Amino acid sequence: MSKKVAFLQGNEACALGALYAGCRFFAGYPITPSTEVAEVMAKELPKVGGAFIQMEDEIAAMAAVIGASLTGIKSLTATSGPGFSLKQENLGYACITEVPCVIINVMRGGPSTGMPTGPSQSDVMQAKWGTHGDHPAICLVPASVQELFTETVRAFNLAEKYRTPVTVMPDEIVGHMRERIVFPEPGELPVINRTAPSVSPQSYQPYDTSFGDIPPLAAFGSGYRFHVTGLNKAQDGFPTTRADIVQAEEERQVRKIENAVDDIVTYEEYLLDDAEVVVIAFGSIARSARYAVNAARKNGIKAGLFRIITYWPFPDRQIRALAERAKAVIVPEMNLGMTVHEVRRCVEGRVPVSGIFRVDGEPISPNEIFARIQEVR
Amino acid sequence: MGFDYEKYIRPGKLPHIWCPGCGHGIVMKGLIRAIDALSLDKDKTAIVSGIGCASRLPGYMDFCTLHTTHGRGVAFATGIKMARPEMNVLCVGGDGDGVAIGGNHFIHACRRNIDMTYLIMNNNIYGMTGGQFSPTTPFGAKASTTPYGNPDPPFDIAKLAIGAGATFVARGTAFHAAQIEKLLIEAIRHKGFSVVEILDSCPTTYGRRNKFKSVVEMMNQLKESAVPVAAAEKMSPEQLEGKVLTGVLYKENKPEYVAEYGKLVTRVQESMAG
Amino acid sequence: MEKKQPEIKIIEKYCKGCHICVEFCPTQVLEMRGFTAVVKNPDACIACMQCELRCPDFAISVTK
Amino acid sequence: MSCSRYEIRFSGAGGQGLILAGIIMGEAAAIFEGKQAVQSQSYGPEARGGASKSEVIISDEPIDFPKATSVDALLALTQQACDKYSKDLKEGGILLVDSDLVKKLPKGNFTVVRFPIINTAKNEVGRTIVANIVALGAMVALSGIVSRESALKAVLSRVPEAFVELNRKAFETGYNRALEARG
Repeated sequence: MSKKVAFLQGNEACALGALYAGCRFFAGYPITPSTEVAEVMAKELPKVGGAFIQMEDEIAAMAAVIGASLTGIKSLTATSGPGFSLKQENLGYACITEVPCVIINVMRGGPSTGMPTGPSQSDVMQAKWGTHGDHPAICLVPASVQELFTETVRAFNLAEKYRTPVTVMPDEIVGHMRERIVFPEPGELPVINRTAPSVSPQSYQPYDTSFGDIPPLAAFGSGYRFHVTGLNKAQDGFPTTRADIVQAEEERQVRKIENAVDDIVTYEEYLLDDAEVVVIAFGSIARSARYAVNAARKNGIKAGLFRIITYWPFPDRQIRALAERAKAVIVPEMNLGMTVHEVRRCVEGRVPVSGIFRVDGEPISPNEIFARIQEVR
Repeated sequence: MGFDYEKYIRPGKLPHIWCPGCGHGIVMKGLIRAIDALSLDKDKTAIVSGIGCASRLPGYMDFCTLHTTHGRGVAFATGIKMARPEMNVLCVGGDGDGVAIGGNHFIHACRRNIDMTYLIMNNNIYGMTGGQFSPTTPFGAKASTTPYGNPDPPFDIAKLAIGAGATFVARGTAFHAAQIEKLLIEAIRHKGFSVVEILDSCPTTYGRRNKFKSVVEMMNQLKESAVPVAAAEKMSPEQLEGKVLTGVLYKENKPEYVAEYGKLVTRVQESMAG
Repeated sequence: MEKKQPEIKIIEKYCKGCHICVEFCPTQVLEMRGFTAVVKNPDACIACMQCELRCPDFAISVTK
Repeated sequence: MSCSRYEIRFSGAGGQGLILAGIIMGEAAAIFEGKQAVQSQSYGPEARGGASKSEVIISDEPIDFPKATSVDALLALTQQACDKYSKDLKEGGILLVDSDLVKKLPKGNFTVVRFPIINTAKNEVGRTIVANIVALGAMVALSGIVSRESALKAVLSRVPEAFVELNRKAFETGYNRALEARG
């Protein structure tokens, strides 16, 4: 049987991926260039008995998503830079309360209103450091329409498995371009559902670490009554200021992701086995980079591409290993230097790292990357 | 035996954190009696709040409780109600939380007419942060950020709610303790967005700065300024000067959001079925 | 038949000493002793329940 | 750098339906011919007016860079779009312009095809609104990158029943006029 094929926009594929993953609630606020995600969800959710709501602002949309998820429903919101800034308050709330949810942030130029229709990759630091306090972050950066579908499914899986918010951040080019997509059959991609508590409502505690670093989350309305607060809390969910408990709980939340990096971190290696010049890129710019690497190979230069798919947790170990054998590393990105700092942190001076930065609303072209490969070879 | 409040309170949570003379405890008791009178299922009832003194209320209550971010309680509650329409959703908070930082969520919940009850404990001040003026602090009153008197005119929360489209709006006071329960029973029964504003006392950060000798004086002021709506109809504008109306101020039946969305879902699914 | 007097119970550890119950009791049943309300004149109680209703601290219960 | 990579750019003013023309071209290639295709666009903040472009890259192999780098075939429906978007039209590429609206052509060695696209839609087909489909028919004819049948199927799968004939006529008219104009 031939599979269903379509020519779809990234944002549309993202919404369909969410539905495939079992998402049944969407709350959002219109913002370019992410709005198509909301439009598809508004159309499709009623068909599957889900609910869509357009809220009064970005903050409210993030709040509604957390509220809905607490009733056990997989929930999604979508936004772009300025909206992502507004969502940080309640994103932090989802982090400390450990409520699974998925946030799509289609990256556009900034800061502030910036360039609403122009592509950018400058929210990657905001995805980790945007909300105050310490917390782990999972952030996925797909590079194609097909991958925006599959990574949205994976985002829901990670959110449920690790009981945490997950962001998916296509740049505007990936969000808005159209490509051929082959829809996976139901059951073809894994879909992870939330682990229900195994204890009785009387003995349930929302942060009960006797179940490990990821305690099961009960659903409101299912017979389990518990308290959820954004204050630092103890295992029973009630606020505490006891130093030992607060320290232990914060460390557990970070540890639950750190210990799972091998499960979470994904990347693509292209022609890296003998590569002397390594290009590290993500999103649409990784596509420019691949084009440039192919051109370099045709010109006899041993170039390769390391494509980041999971941005947070950052692929530290893999990039450190590349630095052992490469002569030069190039980091092209649509910002004024963000990933390049992470890469430098990983390579610890073993190899020269240079960046190619653009924030003018134009993608970094294959020629720019190819020219740099020739310079640093 | 008097009324058994502790049946609805989580074991070991009393005494609460509110200051001596703070009316929030009186309001919470009214809420508990209303819930009891309506026999709301604890497992199917969510109590949501934002941040502030009043927003600590859900932590005591043995229900599905959610203490959220400042001003956002109504938005979180909206997500719960949309995802689980069968749940009773109650939202509680104070004046700063509800109509300053949460003002946008408040007016839109009113407009949407989503089926939930929003209980606002209005003590005219930000208590938890130490007594800064709020959007309901009277003109001229002293607060830590209006040391020379408040130059900023206040909101009338009930009028704001009515103007924004809430379909049930009531006002009571912490002094009129028995009435709180009655207003809340009617509000929770109402299908749509219901707002109950309770004028409350903050002796610690408002009373002391504004020459109230004790909470008793604050309670007396609530007692004397409140005029039931029925009584007000027979009073002249002069007699009503400085008074506040209490009771059910507004009520109408309008399409409710969750029910309307449910109809939309049915319509879409029927058209798909052919 | 002898009239049964209401029983007023005050939970001392909940009482924060706000005076509300004392001030608004119509028959002066209660008084402050230090920081806590106590029953001074139980026979005067008419079971109007105002003290129980108005106690912000869940400290008073009246059994008719 | 892949030799099969073919880049098409539809340009004009916002609201002329050029993004849809690009999408249909992409669908013709990706769905009806099983090729690889990527469509993207750039536009200003205006919902209508302003220079707008829609690009389609078609290839037999996976497409890396999704934007045009060296355009094989360019449509320009306005002078502004022609001035702005013709710089990277490659040597020997095809330049299709509306002969009523684009008077000044870029310098270079291009196969220039001119006919009054918008007026053809208005007068010969009967509705200005299908100018984008006239242009699409013309681009299909001139580029030859997808078959006439695939492209027509892609057009018709996009339009409501009531507009099938109008769009078929628009497509065919554009296709034929372009071939005549090229000579």
